[in-house]
Amino acid sequence: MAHLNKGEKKVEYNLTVAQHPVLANVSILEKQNLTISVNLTPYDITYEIISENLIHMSVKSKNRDRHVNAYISSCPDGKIVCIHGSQYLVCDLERKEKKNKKSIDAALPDQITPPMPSVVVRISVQVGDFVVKGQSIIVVSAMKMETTLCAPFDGTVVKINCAVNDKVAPGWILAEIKKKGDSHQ
Amino acid sequence: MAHLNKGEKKVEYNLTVAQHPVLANVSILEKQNLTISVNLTPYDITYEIISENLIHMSVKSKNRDRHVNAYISSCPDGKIVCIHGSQYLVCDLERKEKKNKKSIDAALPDQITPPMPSVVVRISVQVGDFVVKGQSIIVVSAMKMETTLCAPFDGTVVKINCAVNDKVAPGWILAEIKKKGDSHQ
Amino acid sequence: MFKKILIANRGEIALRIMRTCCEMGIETVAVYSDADHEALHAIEADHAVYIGKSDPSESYLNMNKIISAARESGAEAIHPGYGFLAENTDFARRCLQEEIVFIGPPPQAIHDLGDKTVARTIMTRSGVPVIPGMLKPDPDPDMMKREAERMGYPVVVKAAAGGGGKGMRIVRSEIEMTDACQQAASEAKSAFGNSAIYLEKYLNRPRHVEFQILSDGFGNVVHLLERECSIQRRHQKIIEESPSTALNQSLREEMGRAAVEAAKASGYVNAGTVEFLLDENGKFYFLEVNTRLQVEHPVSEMITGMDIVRQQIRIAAGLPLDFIQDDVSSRGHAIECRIYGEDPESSFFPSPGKILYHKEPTGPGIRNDCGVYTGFEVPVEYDPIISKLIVHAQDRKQAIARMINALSRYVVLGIKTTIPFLIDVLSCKEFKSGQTHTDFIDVHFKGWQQRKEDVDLAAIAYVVDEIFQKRKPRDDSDLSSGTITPWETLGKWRI
Amino acid sequence: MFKKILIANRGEIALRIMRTCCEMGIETVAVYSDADHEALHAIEADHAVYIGKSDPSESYLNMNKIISAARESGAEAIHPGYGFLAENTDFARRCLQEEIVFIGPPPQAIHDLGDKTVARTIMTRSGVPVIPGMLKPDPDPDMMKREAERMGYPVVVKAAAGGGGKGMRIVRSEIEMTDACQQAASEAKSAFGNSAIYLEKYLNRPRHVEFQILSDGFGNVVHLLERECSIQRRHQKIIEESPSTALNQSLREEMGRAAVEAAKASGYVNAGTVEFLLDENGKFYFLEVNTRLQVEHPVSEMITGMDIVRQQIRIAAGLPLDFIQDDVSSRGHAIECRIYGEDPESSFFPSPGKILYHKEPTGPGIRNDCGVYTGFEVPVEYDPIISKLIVHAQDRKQAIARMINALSRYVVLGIKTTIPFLIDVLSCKEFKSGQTHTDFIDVHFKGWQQRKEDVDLAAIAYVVDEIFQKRKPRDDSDLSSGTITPWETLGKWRI
Repeated sequence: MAHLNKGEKKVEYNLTVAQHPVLANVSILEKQNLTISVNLTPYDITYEIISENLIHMSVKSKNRDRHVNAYISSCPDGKIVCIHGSQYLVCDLERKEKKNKKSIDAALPDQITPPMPSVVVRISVQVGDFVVKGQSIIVVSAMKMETTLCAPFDGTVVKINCAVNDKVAPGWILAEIKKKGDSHQ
Repeated sequence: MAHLNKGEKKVEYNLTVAQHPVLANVSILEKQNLTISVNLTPYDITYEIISENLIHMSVKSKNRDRHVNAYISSCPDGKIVCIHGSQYLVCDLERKEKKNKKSIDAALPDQITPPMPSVVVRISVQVGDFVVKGQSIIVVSAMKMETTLCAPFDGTVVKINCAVNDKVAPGWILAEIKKKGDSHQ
Repeated sequence: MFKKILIANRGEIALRIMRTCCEMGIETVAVYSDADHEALHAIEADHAVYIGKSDPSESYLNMNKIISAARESGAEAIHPGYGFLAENTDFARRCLQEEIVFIGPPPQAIHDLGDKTVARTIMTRSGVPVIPGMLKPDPDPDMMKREAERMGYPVVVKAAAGGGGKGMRIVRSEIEMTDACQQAASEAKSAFGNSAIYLEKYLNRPRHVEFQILSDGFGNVVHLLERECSIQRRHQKIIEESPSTALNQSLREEMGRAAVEAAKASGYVNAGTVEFLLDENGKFYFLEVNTRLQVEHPVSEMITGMDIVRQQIRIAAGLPLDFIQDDVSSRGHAIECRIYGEDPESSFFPSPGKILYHKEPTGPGIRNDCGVYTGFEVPVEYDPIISKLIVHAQDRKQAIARMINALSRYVVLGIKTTIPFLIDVLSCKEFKSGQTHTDFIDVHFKGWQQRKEDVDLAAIAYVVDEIFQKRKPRDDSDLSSGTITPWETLGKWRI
Repeated sequence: MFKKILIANRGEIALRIMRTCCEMGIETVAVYSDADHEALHAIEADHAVYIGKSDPSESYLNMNKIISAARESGAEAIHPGYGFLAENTDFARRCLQEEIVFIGPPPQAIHDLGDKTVARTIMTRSGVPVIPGMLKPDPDPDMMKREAERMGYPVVVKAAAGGGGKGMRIVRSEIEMTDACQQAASEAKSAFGNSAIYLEKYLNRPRHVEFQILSDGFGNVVHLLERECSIQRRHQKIIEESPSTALNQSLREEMGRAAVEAAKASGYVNAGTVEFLLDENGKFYFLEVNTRLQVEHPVSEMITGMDIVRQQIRIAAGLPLDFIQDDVSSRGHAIECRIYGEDPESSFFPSPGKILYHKEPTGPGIRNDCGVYTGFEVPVEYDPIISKLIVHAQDRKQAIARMINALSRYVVLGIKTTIPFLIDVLSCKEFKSGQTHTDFIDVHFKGWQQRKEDVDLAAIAYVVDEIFQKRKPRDDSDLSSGTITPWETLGKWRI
């Protein structure tokens, strides 16, 4: 989120780019000219907004002077930026924090959830089984491909929330495993 | 402009399509299904809005059942519709009327105006000259091509509003001609 | 010639077939499922028939629905494309009964060649060299273990009805055998409706070289030269090219003759592909015949100047080939890259979802056979192919440069694709020197991660966009409903 | 080889040249005027230098600015494209002085061949047949009338420095002569900076057949076969194809030899085009040499498999040709259609303005060399070419079908284009039978109007869009400011 100090025309962004933390300090100089320091590396930028999805930029740093075509689209987590064929997810951390407070906690490491809408093909374990890290727990099928969901660590299967042929979606917890360490606590 | 009689879900449009007058009577039947009678020819239509600029339609008439991809964009005078490589300007007459009242009267047949921004290259006549229909009045140059603006009818040149090397634009009246008939009234 | 053809497929291949039909003055009938109401193949065809729910078994794999659609629309012939019903003997037979022309080989050829073990027997009989292995399928893991012991590990478990790498597992030691058999059989069952599996000796670092053949049913069989398809991920081709860097003229002719022999021995008619493995000593082995149009057929079209789909339709209409082997020659070098909606950083896991922005490369020597557009929702139910990007240039070096540039200018936002991965493969020195083997990706690109050199530029672009772009207000609800973006799933995914 | 090339041009040809540079690993420098801040060539180049106001004389025709841009950016060579400075002797000479390589022929060849009357003298001396006419230019209309009397009407007034149909008028009787001379001289002056004009006999219904040549400066001159370019509007080509339907193999060889002879006689180096008129009896006459890359060069690239821009750069870098005449062969049939931003219903009057929507056709055998995009404002100051659409197929019939389909799928909204006109030309029986002469459009398509068969469908589409499309509110101010849509101008236009 931007901290705009009026008069100075400076903005600060706290981003992640492809999961790398990036601190961007922006000074808007004049029409279509600005400087941005990215993790302390300064860049001098002029740009043209070519379309809703394309920004053409001239980016000068100490060593290089580059012309860059950046293709951009908004997505729920931030923006996708594509440069030279590579895609980067760019998130504004402050915006993300706000959003996360509203949504349910997502990343629970002791649960098994499918990566995409799929159908359960096989369940290789039963409640109470002790499993080792990497062991096959559930096999799902999507887009004509079978995927094995494996145990993320050693532990005990405490719950199975699906049956063979169930249609399941990301975020659904198909199986829960109590971590080995946890069970001794 | 639409005359919407609520309850019946009927709409009437008074259009021109590539300058042909078209009366379209629309009945909206249910989701994505409607009938439109175009100058009394009835059509049964289902459609998918594919994007902001593309509508895919299935159009049934007495004799034919066609799949049509219509590409559409708004323009100041109405909408441009492209079907099978041909473009049609479609205008809503009532909307146009409203607009015209606001704008200055445009189509004056006794005036000479360039078709696009151009530069005056030659003026072939003087005020007071009698000219015959088709005679060269003014030559303008644009996009590397010279165009001769000719007299639309026999008459007398009453005014010349430009000089050689002037940059001129559509709507500018470069020369005015008093029609032969008019001058005798 | 036919007046109307039904295309029993979807996506890029349905569109590619339509292009040729359209040029031949043949009307096209598309079929589409719930997921494909707004799919390009459904909106670009002359007619389109809705055939059911998104699940393939309820639509694209449902013979009754396809046949009814053909009846209803008055189509005289059906082109099955690849996948779905393309190599289904029952479907070809059903078409025959219904007196609808199936644009493909006769049912018997599909049946014989579809069973890899039968195919191996036919080839052995005709003197075409085959890979050592079992001549009959067997469901018993213990039997498999004994066979593997006899051949020596590593071995490959294969679906007898297989193709496209589905139902296939490499087994390097006895303890992997039971799991591998189970998985292969299960995958084979769901992909081909047939769980039969068998074993073959696993060749070390082979190349995959295949020959496109055309047979007209009047005894004329020609081949359209080779395609080198060694670059594979998950046993599925991802880069194909022609000519192969591994073949000299005499080996090319020898393999071409074997391919024609294989087609003749199996009573083949229409277009097909005879696949070989080529070992490090230049010895080649029959692998299988694909009894359909291949994804990679454009590579052969570019170098020979022929339209293979047109040939398929002509042959199906009962016309003899109007050229002979000597008329076939190669010009320049062609490469195809498959643009998949997959995440190459995560074992090429499918990445369906809405395409927020799509820009195809164009220009000299570039062909893109594409099935999507900006705003299209790539369905989760089907193969994740977005397009086939093909280049043609004067030689291999120029073709590689052309492909790298075309890939760099291909923009797909909203889902992950193979594009950045393909750029890195084409740019590496091993690919440039032509050292392509079927283990290429495992050896050179295991655990590949996208280069992060443009992180700063991406941050800058974000900032400029954030401050200066006047975009219409973001409609988050639209984006998140039903759409999984790769980043939503990544955090939770383990395989 | 060069490390960096400046491209002294804009639009589709600048982009086409960039593609090859990029594939050769050569950095590109674009130049752009005020009107082209957001032009594709400026944003796709590795570097871009602003060179001045929109008026060509202040930017793309301004030698000092181009030379400074090259200096400033460190470019070692300049590719002039076509038009602008491409055939300007002074510019080629200036490059020589500045020790920047001019990618084109030597100044003397440009000078000699640029003066049509000098060129005619050179050809006559070398035994290349020329059209009867004057060997020296003359500004006096009365002198012209006497010459015309001697040759017999009709005659053609031509700019000595001409090309591309500019400064050219057909004169059918004496009373038209004075006006024609005045107009031709004036157009020639503004287009080429040289008002000299001369007369040639006007041939009845000739075909325009030209040969692409390459000469390396080491005495190796080859031709890349012919292009038939008879379909012209306003004496400018609009459809080109190869092979020509008018040539048999012996005539092709004879004309090819004459083209090579013409290149040798004029001391030509680099790529060029020798144009001939071919009369109804199969007799051919030298017309002129275009000392540059032609708009229609892709037609030859498609049938020969060569990259002509690459050859140009190689030759300019001092490399000899790496092939001989016997290595050149033709495969299939190629057609190019020029997509102009012009109104074909109104004498092809330019139709600049904002492109509201732009969708290029893609697929097998389709190449589009394009310089615009959705949202781009086609400037009023320059040639109205939007793109060159080229198809390549196995034979002429297939190529025509492919082109018609590609044109039908090419959508440009916001400006008028030649697309619907081109579809009708390619669909007519005279074109299909190959009866193409330079008067083709005047004879068969005079006063052409777009077919109105889909009026009902257009009305229906309007209504559906009006009722159901959720488009962002129309921003009329944006659309009308500075943009002339064809419909704003049509009502007021008379010519």
